[in-house]
Amino acid sequence: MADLLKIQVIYFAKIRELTGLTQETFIIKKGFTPSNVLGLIEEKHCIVLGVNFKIAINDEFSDWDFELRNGDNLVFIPPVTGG
Amino acid sequence: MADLLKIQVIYFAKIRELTGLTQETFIIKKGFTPSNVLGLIEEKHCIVLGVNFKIAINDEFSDWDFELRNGDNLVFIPPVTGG
Amino acid sequence: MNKFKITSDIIEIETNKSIGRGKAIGARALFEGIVRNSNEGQEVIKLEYECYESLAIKEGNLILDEATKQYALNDAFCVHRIGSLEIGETAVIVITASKHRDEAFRACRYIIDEVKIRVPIWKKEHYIDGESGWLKGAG
Amino acid sequence: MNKFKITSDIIEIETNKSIGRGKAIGARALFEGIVRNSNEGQEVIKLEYECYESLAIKEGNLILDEATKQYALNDAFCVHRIGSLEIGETAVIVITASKHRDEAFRACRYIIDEVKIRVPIWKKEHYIDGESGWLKGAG
Repeated sequence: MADLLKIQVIYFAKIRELTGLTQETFIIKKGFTPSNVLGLIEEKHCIVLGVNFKIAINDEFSDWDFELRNGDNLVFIPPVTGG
Repeated sequence: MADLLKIQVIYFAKIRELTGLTQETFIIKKGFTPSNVLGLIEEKHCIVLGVNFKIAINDEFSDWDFELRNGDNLVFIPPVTGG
Repeated sequence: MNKFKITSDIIEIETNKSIGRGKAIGARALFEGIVRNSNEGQEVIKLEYECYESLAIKEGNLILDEATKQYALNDAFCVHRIGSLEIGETAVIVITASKHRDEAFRACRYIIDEVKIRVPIWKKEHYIDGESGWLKGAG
Repeated sequence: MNKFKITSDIIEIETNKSIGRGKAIGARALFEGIVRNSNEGQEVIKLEYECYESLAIKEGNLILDEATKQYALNDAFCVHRIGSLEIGETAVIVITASKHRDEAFRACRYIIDEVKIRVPIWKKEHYIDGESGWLKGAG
């Protein structure tokens, strides 16, 4: 269990509709990045999401290669279209 | 009387305060321009107005050398400061 | 279509909320010019605006027409207050409406800039020391 | 100072009329983004906005702070509506207040431009043919 982490992924907009979920818990290996998690999501839901996202971790903008920690909240942010 | 014209001059803002009038009638010679009329005003009221005005005749912008006609309404427009 | 107005009443945004409504409109820009408490280092206590109304309305509408054509506006409106105004009161409002925001913003700016140099309205400031003066303007 | 707001209520200009009041303020610019009846040739019947609220508020306030510093504003405010909106309803309002008009205009434009590319809000359009879609955005 020492090198397994539990993270929460929150879904918005198109990803929410594609997964049919507003959020989902993943158990990941230590060293996993948002990039790895996106791969898990695509695999699990049999969807192709591409890479046109920004990353937020715990409500802060972050990077694709950020090393996730136990308890992190991860959001893949599609290009925004407000206003 | 054939070569005398009656015109109305309407005063606004600083000129109104300097002349103490809102309007004034002038009998002028045929051929007179707004430029000539300004001279008459300065002489009559013992004031110096300068030339920093636009000219309106009958509510249309006009020129300093426009030849005035009988019954014309003439306005000297100081630089505007609205807004 | 007389969209440029002169008024001696207090200008409220609410009374102009019907301007620029229409199903094709995606952007509305509004500018308010307000009487502030100082100008060029002097403390202002109130303002008076005087207007050559017939020419002001003609020139104001010409400016609105220019902006409407130039920026393909759905609507354009301007009202300027005259008479005695207190600090904080609105002297002028410009409203523009268009499909996209770029046009609404640029047209709104164009209208207020042109109104301030072309429409015959004059401002007299009353200062705290009891003095007063007609502003000189850009001309 | 939390000046960026997200709401599911109808946005009325009146409810925001206290924004940008102060004796030193000479100019106030207001922008309204409105749901219009067409986009890229398709007839839109309504819109839905979805929002990642905690980050949206954080990023929105950051934008307002940037504008306030950059343009020496006296006040800056933005409210964005979410949920289901009808044609003609206001999706977003930006208000800026400053001493002179140049700053108010430029800051207002800066804020709406940045909000539209940085604040995590997404728009889904519903078309007259029964179809619907999330817009792709500039990214």
